[in-house]
Amino acid sequence: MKKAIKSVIAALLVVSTLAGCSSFTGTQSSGTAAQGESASAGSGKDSITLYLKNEIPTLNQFSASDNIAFAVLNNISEGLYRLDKENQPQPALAKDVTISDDQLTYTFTLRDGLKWSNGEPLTSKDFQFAWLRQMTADARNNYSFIMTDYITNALEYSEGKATADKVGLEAPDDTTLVVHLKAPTPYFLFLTTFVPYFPQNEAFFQKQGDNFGLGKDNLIYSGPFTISQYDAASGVTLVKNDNYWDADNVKISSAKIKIIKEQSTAMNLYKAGQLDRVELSSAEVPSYKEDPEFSTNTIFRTQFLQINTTAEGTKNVNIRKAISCAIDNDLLANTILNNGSEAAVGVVPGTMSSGVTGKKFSSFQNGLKTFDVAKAKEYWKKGVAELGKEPQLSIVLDDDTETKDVGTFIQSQLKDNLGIDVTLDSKTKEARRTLMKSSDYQMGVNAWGADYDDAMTYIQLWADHSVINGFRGNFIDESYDKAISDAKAEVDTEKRAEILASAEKYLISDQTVIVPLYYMGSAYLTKSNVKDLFVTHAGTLELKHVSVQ
Amino acid sequence: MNQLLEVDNLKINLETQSGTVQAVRGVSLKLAPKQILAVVGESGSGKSMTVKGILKLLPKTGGIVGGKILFEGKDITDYSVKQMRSINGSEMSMIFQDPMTSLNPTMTIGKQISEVLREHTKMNAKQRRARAVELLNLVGISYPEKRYSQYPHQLSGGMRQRVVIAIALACNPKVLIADEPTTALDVTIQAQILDLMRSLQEKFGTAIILITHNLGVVANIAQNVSVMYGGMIVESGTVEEIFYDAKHPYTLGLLASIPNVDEKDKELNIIPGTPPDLIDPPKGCPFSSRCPRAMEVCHQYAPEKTMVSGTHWLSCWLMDPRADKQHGGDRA
Amino acid sequence: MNRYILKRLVYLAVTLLVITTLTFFLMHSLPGTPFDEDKISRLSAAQQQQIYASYGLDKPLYIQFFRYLTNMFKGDFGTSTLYLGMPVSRIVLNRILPSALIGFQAVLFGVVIGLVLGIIAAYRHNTSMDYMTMIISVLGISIPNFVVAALLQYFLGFKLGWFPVAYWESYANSILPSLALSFGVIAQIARFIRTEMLSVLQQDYILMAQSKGLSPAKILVKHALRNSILPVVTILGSIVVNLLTGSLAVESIYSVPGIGSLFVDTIKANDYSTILGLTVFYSAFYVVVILIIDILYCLIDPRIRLASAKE
Amino acid sequence: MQSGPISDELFRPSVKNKEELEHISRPNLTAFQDGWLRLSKNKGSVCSLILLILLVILALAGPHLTQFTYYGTDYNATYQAPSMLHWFGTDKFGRDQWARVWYGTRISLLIAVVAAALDLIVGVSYGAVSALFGGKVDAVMQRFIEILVGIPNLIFVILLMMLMPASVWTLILAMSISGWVNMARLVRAEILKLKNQEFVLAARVLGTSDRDIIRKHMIPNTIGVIVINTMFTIPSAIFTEAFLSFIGIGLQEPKASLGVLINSGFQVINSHVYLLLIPAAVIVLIMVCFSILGDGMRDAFDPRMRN
Repeated sequence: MKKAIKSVIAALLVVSTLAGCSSFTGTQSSGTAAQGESASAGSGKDSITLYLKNEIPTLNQFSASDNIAFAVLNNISEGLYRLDKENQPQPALAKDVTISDDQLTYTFTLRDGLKWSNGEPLTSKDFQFAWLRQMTADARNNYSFIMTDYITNALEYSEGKATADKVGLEAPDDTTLVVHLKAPTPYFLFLTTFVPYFPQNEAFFQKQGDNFGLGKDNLIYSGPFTISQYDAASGVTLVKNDNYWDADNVKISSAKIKIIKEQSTAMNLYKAGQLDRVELSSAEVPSYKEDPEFSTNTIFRTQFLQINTTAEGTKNVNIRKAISCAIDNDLLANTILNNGSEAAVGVVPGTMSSGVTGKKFSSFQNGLKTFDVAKAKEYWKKGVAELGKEPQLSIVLDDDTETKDVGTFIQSQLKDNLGIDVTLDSKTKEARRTLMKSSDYQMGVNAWGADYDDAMTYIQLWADHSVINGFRGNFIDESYDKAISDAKAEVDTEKRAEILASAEKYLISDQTVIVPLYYMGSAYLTKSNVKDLFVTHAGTLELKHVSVQ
Repeated sequence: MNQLLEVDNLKINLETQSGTVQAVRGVSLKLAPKQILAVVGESGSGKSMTVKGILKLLPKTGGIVGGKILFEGKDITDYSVKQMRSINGSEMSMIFQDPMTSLNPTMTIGKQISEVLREHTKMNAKQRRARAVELLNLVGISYPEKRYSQYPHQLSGGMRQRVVIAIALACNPKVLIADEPTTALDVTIQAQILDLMRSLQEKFGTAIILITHNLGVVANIAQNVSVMYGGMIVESGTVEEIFYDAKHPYTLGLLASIPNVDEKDKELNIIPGTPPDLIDPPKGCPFSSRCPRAMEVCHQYAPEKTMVSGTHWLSCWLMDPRADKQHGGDRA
Repeated sequence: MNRYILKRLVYLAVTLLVITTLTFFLMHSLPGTPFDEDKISRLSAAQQQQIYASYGLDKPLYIQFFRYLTNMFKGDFGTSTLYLGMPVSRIVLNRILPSALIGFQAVLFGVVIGLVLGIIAAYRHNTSMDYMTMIISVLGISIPNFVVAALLQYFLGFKLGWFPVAYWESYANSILPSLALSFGVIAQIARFIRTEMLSVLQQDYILMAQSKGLSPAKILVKHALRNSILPVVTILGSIVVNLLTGSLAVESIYSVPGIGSLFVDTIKANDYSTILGLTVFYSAFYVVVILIIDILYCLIDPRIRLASAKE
Repeated sequence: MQSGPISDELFRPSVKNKEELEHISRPNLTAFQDGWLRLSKNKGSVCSLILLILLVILALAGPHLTQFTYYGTDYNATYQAPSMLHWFGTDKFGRDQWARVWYGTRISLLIAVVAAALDLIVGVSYGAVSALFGGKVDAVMQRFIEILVGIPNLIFVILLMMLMPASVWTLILAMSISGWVNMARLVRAEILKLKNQEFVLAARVLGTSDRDIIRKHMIPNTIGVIVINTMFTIPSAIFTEAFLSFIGIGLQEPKASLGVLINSGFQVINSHVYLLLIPAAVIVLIMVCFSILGDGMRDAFDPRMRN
C-alpha cells in the first residue's frame, strides 16, 4: 500500500522533472540569454526585445493571415519590394522593374547572387512556385484573391479550369519574373511587399512536406533575419541572416519577440528594462503623453459599424443616417480609445495613397461621416414616421475588450443623442461572423485591414457580389458596382481617385451602409536608444533598419 | 490499607455555551491494589468526568478546580498532559464505553495494540507483534494472527471490546478504568466481557474502577461500590453493605429498579424525575427534588457525611437524628 | 483490487469514447466555421468550395466523425486550424508541460502548507493561530488569483527582483505562477482539514489514543490525520485537474506558454481538431485522476474497500 | 458546609408530586431552535449576518442613493478618483462607480446564491442517491459525472449563450451544468464512509425507508462538508461568472457584476487602482462574511459539533 503511494509520488516527480526540463524555451541558451537581456536592458548593444500580444499562429507563409504572423515573416523573408519608413515600396529582392505602357505587364529583375539561408541560390522560379501555390486552396491563408484578382488566368487556375502554364506568370531566366495583369493596378508594387507574394524554395518546401514551417529548422529564410528559437506560445528569437543580400545594413545581431498578453506584465517588464517597447492602454496614455519615449502610430485598419440594409428597422435609410449622425467619432477616439487611434470620416483612411503622386486620398474625400445631433434627431423622426413605429435596435460585436468598449460607447451615444435603448450582443468572433454571414443582424461592429495601400482595398468590398453577402449589409447597388468597375478600368489616376471618392461618399453619406468609426492606432513607449523601429501602415513590424545606440 | 489511588474532594468544571457546569462537586474515592471498585450512577452524574479527570483526558473546556489525586502516594493532581503520558497506558489505562467508536477505523488491530507497547516498552517490532498476538489470545480472540492485520470494522462489537481490553492490559497497568465497558453490548456478550475482566483481574491483580449505571452488573464483580448522583458520591461501601444495607433513598431506588427475573408481572420500578441541572446546582441535597422521603431541610442544606461502618458511609439528612423523630422509623 | 482497476480502465475507455462523440457533435453545433468567413466571402464560390473540401467539411457530419475516429485510433488527432498545419498532439504536448509543472508545484505547495495550517488550526481550535488560518483561508478563496498573481509579480518580481517578472526561460520562471496558484489551494485544503479534523478530534478513538499515553503529535498524525483526509482527497481531484490543465489568467500574466489560453482560444476559433484532442487528453487525465482518487480512498479508509469490492 | 443552625422545623417531609418531577428543568427546544440559539450566541456569526444584510441592503438601495445611474455616461468625467460627487470615482465612460459597484454586488449575489442553491440541491441529492444505492446505479452515475466533467465546460456555455438570450439566468444555467459535480462527489464520499456505520445499518434493519435514512441520518452527518463546500461554491460562482465575462461571454454592457468590475479594474491596475480595489474589497467582504457565517452555522447545526 505504501509502496503504491510511493511509486505514484515518484512517477509524479519524474513527470514534473520532464515537464520542467523540456518545456523551458530559454534552456538551451539560458546563460547567454540572460546576458543578452541585460545588454538590451541597460547599455544597449545590438539586440532588442519586443513582444506580440497574441500567439504566433503559424510561420508558414501559405497559412499566415494575420499581423502577428506577418510581424515575424516580414523579417525572416522578403518580397520583390519592401516598404520603407514612409510606407513606400523600395526594391528588395528585385533590383528593378519595367512596367509596360498599358500598365498590364510588369517585368521584375532580381538582384544578382541572391541566396537562401541554406546557401542555395534564390531565383525567379522560387517566386513562380510560391505565387502559383498561393493562388490555390492549398494556401490555407485564404488569401488566393490577392493573386487571382490581378494576375491573368489566375482565377481559372485556382478553380482548376486552367493549367499553370496559362497563368500570366513567367520566369524566362533565373533573375527575371514577368507578370501579366488583368487590369491596370497602380498599387501592384505595394502588393509585392505583402507576405503572400514572398518567394519559396520548392525543393526545400517539398522535402519538409507537412512539417514545413512548424519549427525553426523547417523554415528557409530569405529576409534580414533567421530564427534561432521558436515556440508559438512564448515567442521567437531572430538572429541576423548572413546570407541576406543587404546584411551589411542590418545593424542588430538579434531580436527577441516574446508573447505577452497582459498589459500590466508588459509594463512591468518595460520598466524593469526587459522590453524595449511597450504598448500603452488608453488609461495610461495621459500620464506618459509628455514622455520623450512616447509615440503613436495608426495603421490601415478601419473599424466600422456595418448596417444591414435589409433588416427590420435598419432597412430605412433615414434610420441609418440618424444612427450615423448621432455618433461622435472624435469623442470615441480621443476619450475612450485614446491610444493614437484616429476618428474616422470615411472607410478609407485619409492617409492612404490616392494613386496620384503627391496626393493622399484625403484630398479627394469630402462630405462623409459627420456628427450632428440635431440632424440625427431629424432623420430619426423621419425614419420612424416612414416605418410607422420606433424600431428596436441591437448591435452584434466581438467579445474582446476594445470592441466591447466601442459597443458601450455607441450604445451610450444613441441613448444620449437619440434617446433610444440599443441592445448589445457580444459574441465570439466566429459566432458574430455567422450571424453577419446569414444576415441575422441589424448592426455589427466589423473591421477591415488594408492589404495594400490603395482605396480600392476598401471600396470594392461593397461591390463584390459573387455571393450574397451579409457581411456587407446585403448592399447591392448597380450604380455603385458600375463606379467600381469604371475605376478599375480607368487609367487616369486622378479620375480614378475621384470615382472612388464619390463611391465612398455614396456608400457612407447617401446610403449610410456603414458608419466608419476609427482608424486603429497604438500608443507606445520605446526606449530612447532604439532607433528606426516602426510598424508599416499595413500593421507589419519592420526590424531591418533597427539600431540600438 | 495502603491505597493505590486516592481521590480526595475532586471538583471539575466544564465550560459550555450555556454556562459553567459543575460536573464533579467534591468526589472522594479510594482504590486499594487488586481491588475492584464500582462507581454507579445514571448518565450525567459525573462518573465519567471523574475518571477522565484522573487520567487528564478532560475536554479542553474542562478542568480540575479543586481536590487532590494521589497515585501510589504521588500527588498527580497538577500533572500536565505531558507528565501524565508516562502513566497513561502503562500504569493506568482505560476502557471506553463504545467499542464501535473507540478503535481507530483506519488502523489495523495489531498496530493499535503494538502502538501502546512501542510508547511504553523497549520491545522491538518483532517482540511487539508477538506480545500483541499473545494479548489477543489472552482476551479470547480466535485466530489472533489473522486478526492482527484486520481492521476494526471486520470485527464484531464484542470482539472489538476484547481488543480494547487487550490494548488496556498491554503494559500490565496497575489501575484499569472501565467506563461502562458493557453498556453498548448485547446482554450475552456483556456477561462474557465481565467474566473476562474478572478472570484477567484474578490473573494479573490489576485494580479496576468499573463505571456503570447498572447496579446489577456490580454484584458479581466488585468488592466496593460508590454511588454517584449530581456530581457527588451519595453512598459508598462494600458490595454487601450496598446491596443488603443501603440507606440512601437513591441507592434504594437503584436497587429497586434492577429487573427481577422472579417477579415477571411486576411493573418495572423507575425513579421519577430527571437529574439536577449542574450549571445551577441545588443548594441542598442533589437528589432532594426526586427523593420520595425528602424534607424541607434537604432542599436547603447539603447533608453531611455519615459513617455507618468503617467502610460504609452516606450523605443524607435521613441519617440525622432529627429526621428519625419525624418519620418515626418507618423503614422496613 | 487489480480486477477492480482493470474494470475501471474498461469503463474509462468507454467514457472517453462517449466524451469524444459528444464533444465532436457539440463542437460542430457551435456557430461558425474554423475560417475567417469575412475574408472567405471575398473568394469566388468555387474557391470557397475548395476550401471546405480541403478540410473535409463538405462531407456529412457522420462521415467526418467516423473519419476522425478512425484517425484517432491510429493515433492521429489531426492538425489545428488555428495554429495552421500544426499537429494537434504536438500542440497539446508542448502546451501541457508548462501548465503541468506550475500546476504540480502549486498543488504541492498548497497541500503541504494547507495541511499544516489546517491541522494547527484544528488542534489549536479557537486560538489566534486558528483565526489566522481562517483569515488566510478566507482571503485565499475570495481574492481572485489573477490579483494575487499581479501583486506577486509587482512586488516579488519587479520591485524586489527576487524572481523573474515573466517569460518561460528557466525553472525560476515557474515559481511565482506556482505560488499564485497555490494560494487558493492552501485555502481550500486548510479549511477542509480543519473542519474534518475538528470532528475527528471529538471521536472516542482520539480519547483512547490519549489514554494510551501517546504524544499529541502522534495522535494528530497517526490517528486524526488519516481519518480527516478523505474529503481533502475528494476535493484534491478537481484541484489537480483544474491546475494541471492550466489557469488562463495566471498563465497570461506570467507569459507562461500553457494550456489555459489554448482551451479558450481554440473553442472560440472553432478549431475542431485541437478541441477534440484537448478534450480527449483532458478527460483521460480527469478519469485517471478520479481512478487514482478512488484507489486512494480505499487505501486511506479500509471500510470503503469493501463497498467498492462489492460492486 | 452548613450555615447557621438548622431548625427542627425543616425536617418535615417535602416531597414533590409526580407531575412536578416529570417537569424538565430546561426548556425543550427543537433542533432548529436549538441551532438558532447557538448561532445567535456566536458573535462572529452575528456580525457577519448583520454585515451581509447590510451588503444586501446596499446592493438593493445603493444605486439609488446617488444621483447617477449605473449606466449613465459622462465623457467629461472619465477616470475620476473618488470624490464627494462620485463616492467611488468613475470609470472609462465616466459612469458612477458607486452605482455600478452596488448594482454589480446585486447581480453577483444573485448569481452566487442561485448557483450555489442549484449546486446544493442537485449535488447533494445526486451524491446521496449515488452512494446509497451503490452498485450499478453508483457506477452509472459516476460515469455520467465523468462524461459531464470530461467535456469542456466552455463548449456548453458558448452553446447555451447562443441558444438562449443573453441574460443572468442563462449565465447561471450555463454555470450550473457541471458546477454541482464537486458537491456530488463530496457528499458521495462522506456517505460511503457513513453507510456502513452501525447507526445506519441499525436504521436499515429497523425498516427505515431510504428517504428517511438520507434525511435523518446521512444529511445531518454530512452537513459540515456540505456547508463548507457551499461556502466555496459561492465565491467560485462569482469567479466563474467573472471568468466568463473576462473571455467575453456573459453579461452584456452596461450591466455589471463584481467580476466584470474587477476584470475591467485589473486592466487599469497601473493607473487607476481604485477601480480594482473597491469591487475587490466588496467581494472579499462578502466572502469573509459567508465563511464566518458558514462556520458558525456548521458549529451550530452539526450534531457532532455539540459538546
